[in-house]
Amino acid sequence: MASRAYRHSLNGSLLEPGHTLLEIEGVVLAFGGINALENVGLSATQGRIHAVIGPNGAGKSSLLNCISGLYRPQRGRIELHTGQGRHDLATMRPHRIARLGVARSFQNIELFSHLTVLENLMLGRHVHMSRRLVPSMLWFGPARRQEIAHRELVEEVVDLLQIQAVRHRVVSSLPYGVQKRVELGRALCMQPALLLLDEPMAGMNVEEKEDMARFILDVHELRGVTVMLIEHDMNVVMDLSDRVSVLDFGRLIADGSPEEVRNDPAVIEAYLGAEAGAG
Amino acid sequence: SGGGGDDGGGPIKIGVLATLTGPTSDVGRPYNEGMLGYVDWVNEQGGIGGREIQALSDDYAYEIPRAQSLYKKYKSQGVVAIQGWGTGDSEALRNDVAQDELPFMSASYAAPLANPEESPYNFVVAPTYGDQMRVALDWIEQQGGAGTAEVAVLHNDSPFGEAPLSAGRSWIEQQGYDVGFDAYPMPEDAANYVGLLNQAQRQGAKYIVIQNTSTPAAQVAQDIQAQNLDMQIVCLNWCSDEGFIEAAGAEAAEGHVMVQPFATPASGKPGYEQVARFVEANGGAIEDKGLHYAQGWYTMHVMAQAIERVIQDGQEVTGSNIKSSLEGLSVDTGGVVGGGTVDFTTESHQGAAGTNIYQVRDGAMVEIAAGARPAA
Amino acid sequence: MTLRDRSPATPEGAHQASSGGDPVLRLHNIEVIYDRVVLALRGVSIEVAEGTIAALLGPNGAGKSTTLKAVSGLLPTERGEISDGHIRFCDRDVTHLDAAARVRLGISLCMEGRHVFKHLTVADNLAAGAYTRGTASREDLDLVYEYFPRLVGLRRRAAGYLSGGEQQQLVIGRAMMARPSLLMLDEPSLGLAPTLVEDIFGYIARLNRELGTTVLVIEQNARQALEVAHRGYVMEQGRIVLEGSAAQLRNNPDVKEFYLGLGEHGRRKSYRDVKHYKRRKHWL
Amino acid sequence: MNVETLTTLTVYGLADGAVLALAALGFVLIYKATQVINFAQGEFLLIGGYTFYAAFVLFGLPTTVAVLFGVVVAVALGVVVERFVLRPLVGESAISVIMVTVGLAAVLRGVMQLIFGVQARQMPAVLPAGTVEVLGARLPLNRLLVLVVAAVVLIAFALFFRRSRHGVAMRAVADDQQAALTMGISARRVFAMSWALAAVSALVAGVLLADITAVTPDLVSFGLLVFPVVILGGLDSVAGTIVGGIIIGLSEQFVSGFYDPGFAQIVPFILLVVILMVRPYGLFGQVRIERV
Amino acid sequence: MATATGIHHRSYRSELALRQTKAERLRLALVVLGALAMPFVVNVYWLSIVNTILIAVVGAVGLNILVGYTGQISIGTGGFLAVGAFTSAIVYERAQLPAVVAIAAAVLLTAAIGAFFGLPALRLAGFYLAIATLAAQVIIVFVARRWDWLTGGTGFIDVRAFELFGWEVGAGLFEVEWYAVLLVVAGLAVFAARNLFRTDLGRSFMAVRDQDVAAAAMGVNVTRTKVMAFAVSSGFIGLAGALTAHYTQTVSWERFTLDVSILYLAMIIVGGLGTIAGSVYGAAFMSLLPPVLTAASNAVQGSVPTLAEQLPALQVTVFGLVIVLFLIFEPRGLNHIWQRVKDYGRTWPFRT
Ligand SMILES: Nc1ncnc2c1ncn2[C@@H]1O[C@H](COP(=O)(O)OP(=O)(O)OP(=O)(O)O)[C@@H](O)[C@H]1O
Ligand SMILES: Nc1ncnc2c1ncn2[C@@H]1O[C@H](COP(=O)(O)OP(=O)(O)OP(=O)(O)O)[C@@H](O)[C@H]1O
Ligand SMILES: [Mg+2]
Ligand SMILES: [Mg+2]
Repeated sequence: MASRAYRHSLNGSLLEPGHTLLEIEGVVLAFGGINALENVGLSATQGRIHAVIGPNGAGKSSLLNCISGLYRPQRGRIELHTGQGRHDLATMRPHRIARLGVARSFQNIELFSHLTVLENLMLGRHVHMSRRLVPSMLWFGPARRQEIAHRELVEEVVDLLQIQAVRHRVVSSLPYGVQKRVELGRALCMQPALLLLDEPMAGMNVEEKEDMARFILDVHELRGVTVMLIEHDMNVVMDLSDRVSVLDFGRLIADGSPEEVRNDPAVIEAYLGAEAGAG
Repeated sequence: SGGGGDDGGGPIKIGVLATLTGPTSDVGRPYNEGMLGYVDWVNEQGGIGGREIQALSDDYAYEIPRAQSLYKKYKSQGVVAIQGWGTGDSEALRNDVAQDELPFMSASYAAPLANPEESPYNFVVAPTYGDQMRVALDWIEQQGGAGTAEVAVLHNDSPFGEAPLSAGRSWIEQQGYDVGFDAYPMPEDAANYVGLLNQAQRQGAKYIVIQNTSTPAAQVAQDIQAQNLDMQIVCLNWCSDEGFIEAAGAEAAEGHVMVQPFATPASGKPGYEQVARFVEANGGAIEDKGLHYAQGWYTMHVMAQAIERVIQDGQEVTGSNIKSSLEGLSVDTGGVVGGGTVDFTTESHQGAAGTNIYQVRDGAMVEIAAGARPAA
Repeated sequence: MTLRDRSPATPEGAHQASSGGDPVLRLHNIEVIYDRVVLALRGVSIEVAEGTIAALLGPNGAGKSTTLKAVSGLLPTERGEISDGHIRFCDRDVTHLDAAARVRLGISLCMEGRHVFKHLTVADNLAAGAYTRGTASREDLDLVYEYFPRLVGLRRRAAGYLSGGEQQQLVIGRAMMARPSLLMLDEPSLGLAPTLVEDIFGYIARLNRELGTTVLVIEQNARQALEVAHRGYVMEQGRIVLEGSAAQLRNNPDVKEFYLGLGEHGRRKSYRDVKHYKRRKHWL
Repeated sequence: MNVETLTTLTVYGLADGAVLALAALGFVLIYKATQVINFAQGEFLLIGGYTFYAAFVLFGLPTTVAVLFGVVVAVALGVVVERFVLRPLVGESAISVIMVTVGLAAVLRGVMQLIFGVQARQMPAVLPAGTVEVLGARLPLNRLLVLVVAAVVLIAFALFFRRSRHGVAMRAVADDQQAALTMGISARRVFAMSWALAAVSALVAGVLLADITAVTPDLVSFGLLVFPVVILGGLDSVAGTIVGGIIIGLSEQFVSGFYDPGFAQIVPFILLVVILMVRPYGLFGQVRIERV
Repeated sequence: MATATGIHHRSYRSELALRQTKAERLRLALVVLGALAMPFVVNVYWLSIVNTILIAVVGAVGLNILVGYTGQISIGTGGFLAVGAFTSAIVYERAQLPAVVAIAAAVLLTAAIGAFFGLPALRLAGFYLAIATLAAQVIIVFVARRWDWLTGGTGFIDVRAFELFGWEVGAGLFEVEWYAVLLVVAGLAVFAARNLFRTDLGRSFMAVRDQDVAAAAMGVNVTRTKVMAFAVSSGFIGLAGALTAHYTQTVSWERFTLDVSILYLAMIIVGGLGTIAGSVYGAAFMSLLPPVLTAASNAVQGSVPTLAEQLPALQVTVFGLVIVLFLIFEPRGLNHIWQRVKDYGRTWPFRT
């Protein structure tokens, strides 16, 4: 499938389709005695949907955490191309990584639970906003102008995800599925170059998964956001992704098109199981 | 009017800063009771000059800020004089009372409060802490003879505790005493003072002068006894009382010395008769109330005498008039305070000079010197 | 089948039930209110026969977890209460019984979201599971380790550090330690890899077969759930809207579309082909 | 510096440390089981001291009966506090729960003051007076006995939690209340038990402290020192309270013996800051497991 | 637009306004009127209490920024008030600089020291941090008490009359003039704090409170935000400290003990955590409690003679009871009560 270009929301540069956006090489991450990631290397291409699969505990979430800076790998290189040069994410703090245009959602919903949906989404605009103390305290003037401008953008995400009705609700009072949607929305508000999604559809029935799939495809197709997706539902993975990487015990055991991966005996053995592999 | 309160002809209001709780409440409570007891007694007698005294008394827990806000409250209620308590609050309110022209007495006998130039509206009824320290040092010098006496001063960690220190140092120098002198602040609420006593021991101290209230002082006595240390406590004013003996236990208290300007109830001084009768009439015994009760009683008595004179002179009862009346007043306390009388002049607001010295013998305070003054 | 099918279990269903006894668990017209305002269940009736597996399906927020919490007595911890109806377990009214007492009666729940004791080791987690039975017996432990051999090597590890699948195994193992006669599982396959999902359903079937444990399971993975279950219920908005034997449900067209993701001709439709909402945003 | 001074200071420091460890033990029990930070631990100490005083001196009961009376009151206190103060706050934010214990502390302190006033009360010594001579130092017998009593009580508690299933139950409840409920562990009973035990350990500490000092409202101030102790040892470690208590007790005593007793009062807090910088979870504290 | 079905907006601008309905604007007008009338209604003593409330409002708002909005528990308010008070007093009294400079210095220094003690917050969670601030409290008060240079050995500093741009607060109308000054300062503090939390900066504080990992992943510099929260909060508290110094004209460590820290925590709890209005209500409530109790006990003194003696104990008990009862029955504080009263009024007569 053709990949798409992306006009970087933070520096205005154009990321060409087909270029390498993210390059991971030789990443090693260990907790005490356990090797969560062993010498993992893969790369994500601008404008594609890249799935990461693998058995539980394989290190998928850890890999995402390394990319977004929440874990710091002991060794290895994680480079992000922003159209203005390359940045090594492996040694960078999370908020700096976010400011390069990397957004994410979490395996277990990590919303700002006491804030409203709007406030959560507005926080997605954080990297685009200025926050000087004195103007903030004065409100009238730049602070208010900025709030209104960003609010307009946020409303578009609200429309896209069809969460108009719950705008002012405190997120902790929302049903699980809606919270997942808000979390996706928060990441979208960043207008990211790279969107990392950790099991966005877990715990949903088929109908709800279809909605989520549509949302993901929309942002991807309309804007050219590169998506990196962890998912256990093989139907979703096979249908949505352009490329699939498979981890097992912290090692990359396969990397290729969905078709290739599905028929890879190592993957069937480690992850899919005979039945799913066949189906 | 002459400032400081209004004279509507109704009851005469006096603001009282009480310390019913907080670090010095052990001695502050009986003192406050004594003051209020005196007021009740006077009012029973028909008041002064036919007018009742109304004492507005609130607890300030030995906290300066609370004293300040109470002071504001009293002022707004139209008091003509203030009875304070501690060194900290008296010094903090010094400028206010001067500005508002409200005479102020307190149970703090710090020297600056007795100096009309520094604190024109403050009056101190007893010998200053400095004088008490001097008397204590004189006594120690007499005991030991040259060269043997090392003094460790254990004091409350506050302006009150530090008040007599500089007087003590300069006194030793001035008198040429061969006495070592070191000061150690006592932490509040300590479970023991063994650490301090160890330091004093290394200093070689034989005498422990304590400027603190009786509860912590008693703990020191217990620690001395528990460790069998060869040390003698010399209490100044605020730990020189029956409470010290009771809290430490007669055994631990035995032999320690007290510099106390006020006579004990057991002394049989004539000034106690009235007090004892009033207490008994209210179903108590003066022996239980202790000497701080009488101390409060007579401090209020001095203030009342000044007010009575203002009324007798046909003047308005205002703060400044009371102050003038105090300066030139001589009150007989029947031997309870210092040498017996309290007199103030425009030059000196220290009302008495003499102090008694007691020693604990068989669980009781026994007078070993009366009306002692610093060696001339 | 229409919206509300309440036909009794078919002979086929009865045949499937291994020991096919009387209902051990019977919910009668249960109504649950959270915070005194949110009506989460509006009259739910469910019967689970002894020694069978029942599956509970439904979209997010339908009230599935609430149903299980009502049975296990956890509602008070979330400011919820049963405002109407009653629950009988083994012919005993347990509607308002204390949660701990229900465990002693043999009702165990594996909550949604792998509630392991994060700071306890795997072994201590299992010991906690045996709380109602005094101390953990060797036998029970061996059985759990036999079912879940992966846990053996992790015995001394703090459970918080286990991966999702490992935690899921631990939670089920921990529930086994209480030797429940009714085991309730809330989305046990959530977030598990496909092989493990197979395994988990394997364990459930095995538990039911070998120990005769009655099972009530909530699942989004309808295909697998209906494979092992004898009977199924579908909930929506606090009501049971569909019930029947597993086979009946598998063939229901609604279930096929919304839960099994099968298109008109019984073929799975692709997620790519889901209706496209054309909403081009200028920032997108 | 000589051996004698050192020995004296050490024994006094150890005795203080032992009492502190006992007071901290209750704190740790509550934290372990309920994740509640109990700011009223000092007041529990106070109530322990006064209850025993009332039973022993005012009611004139024999020592053992007075102790039993104290235990009964302590258990009742713990259970009542848990039931009526803490339970309504289950699920509220950490700061609310901390503040409710702060409020509770004020209430308890106020009530004790209403009943007993602020004047120090003298209690005839329960522990034998007198001194023994060790290494040239005269050591008061009562301090040595305090050490023994505290050690026995601490070991008993430690064994109880190591050996009985209640130990696991308590930790389980602390970790995840709902999950514990599904194990058949009654969170209420565990909560009530830990509050009761905390009050009992505070009672022992209070009685010992009252015996070596006096029965005064100042007993409360010992409660503040519990914080450096538990931080040093680690909030949820029983062994930590012992080590923490001893470190704090000794350092206070040594600083006040060799430097400045006023400064000695803040030494625990300076130690605390240093420890937090080096080991954010104290010496034996459990690291929180937070994963995303 | 306010209708029976709720409030509807036609622009983001109107939605972002603080006062949205006529009723709200009317209430604001009433509050302003009441504030202006205050000095003519109450006597000097009660006005002095109002003044201490206004100072407490500034401090409570500051503390709420840290505790309520950023979720960092601080038991060190007393210490930070001391820093502000001593700094301002020393700059004003010894260096003889103008009051504005003294107060600004106090705010900045307190903010800096607050930020320093906030550094452990980067590594510590919840209770461990609370205890670190407790240590700050104990250590700061110890320094204030023992460092003779601060007070010149007397234990306290006398501060000369407050002078602002050549205008001196006189002795005659002392309380009234101070009331004017404090009303303006407290008003500005409340205004600034409320604004803070409708902008990105304030939201990032709350994000860190709720989920710091997610906040970091959204680009929030968690380190900076926490330090910033400590600094902003301490700045407010430093301001309150400085005002205390000038208003009371004496600075001594006793005004800044642990009890004060707890009193401030009680204010924000009783008022409502994480609400600016709550800080105001809480400050007023907790500051009024002791004088009202005293007044009440004086009123009934005749019939219950032992009351005066028991008053201190009673005050401690009531203080504690208020905290406990609020937390049990209205954990969201006075602000929530008031909110409910307003909602009740707003939807009238459409009530469910
Ligand atoms: N913060 C941590 N501390 C210790 N160990 C960790 C931590 N995070 C992950 N691990 C370990 O690293 C390994 C990989 O975990 P990770 O969460 O990346 O797995 P995963 O592939 O996302 O699994 P799942 O599909 O179950 O979510 C596991 O063994 C896990 O226990
Ligand atoms: N603690 C609670 N307080 C208030 N409302 C709640 C609570 N728990 C659940 N609800 C509400 O009750 C309804 C049913 O929730 P429940 O969790 O039972 O759904 P579910 O079917 O398990 O959904 P999911 O598939 O998302 O787990 C939902 O509308 C939910 O918002
Ligand atoms: Mg994962
Ligand atoms: Mg659910």
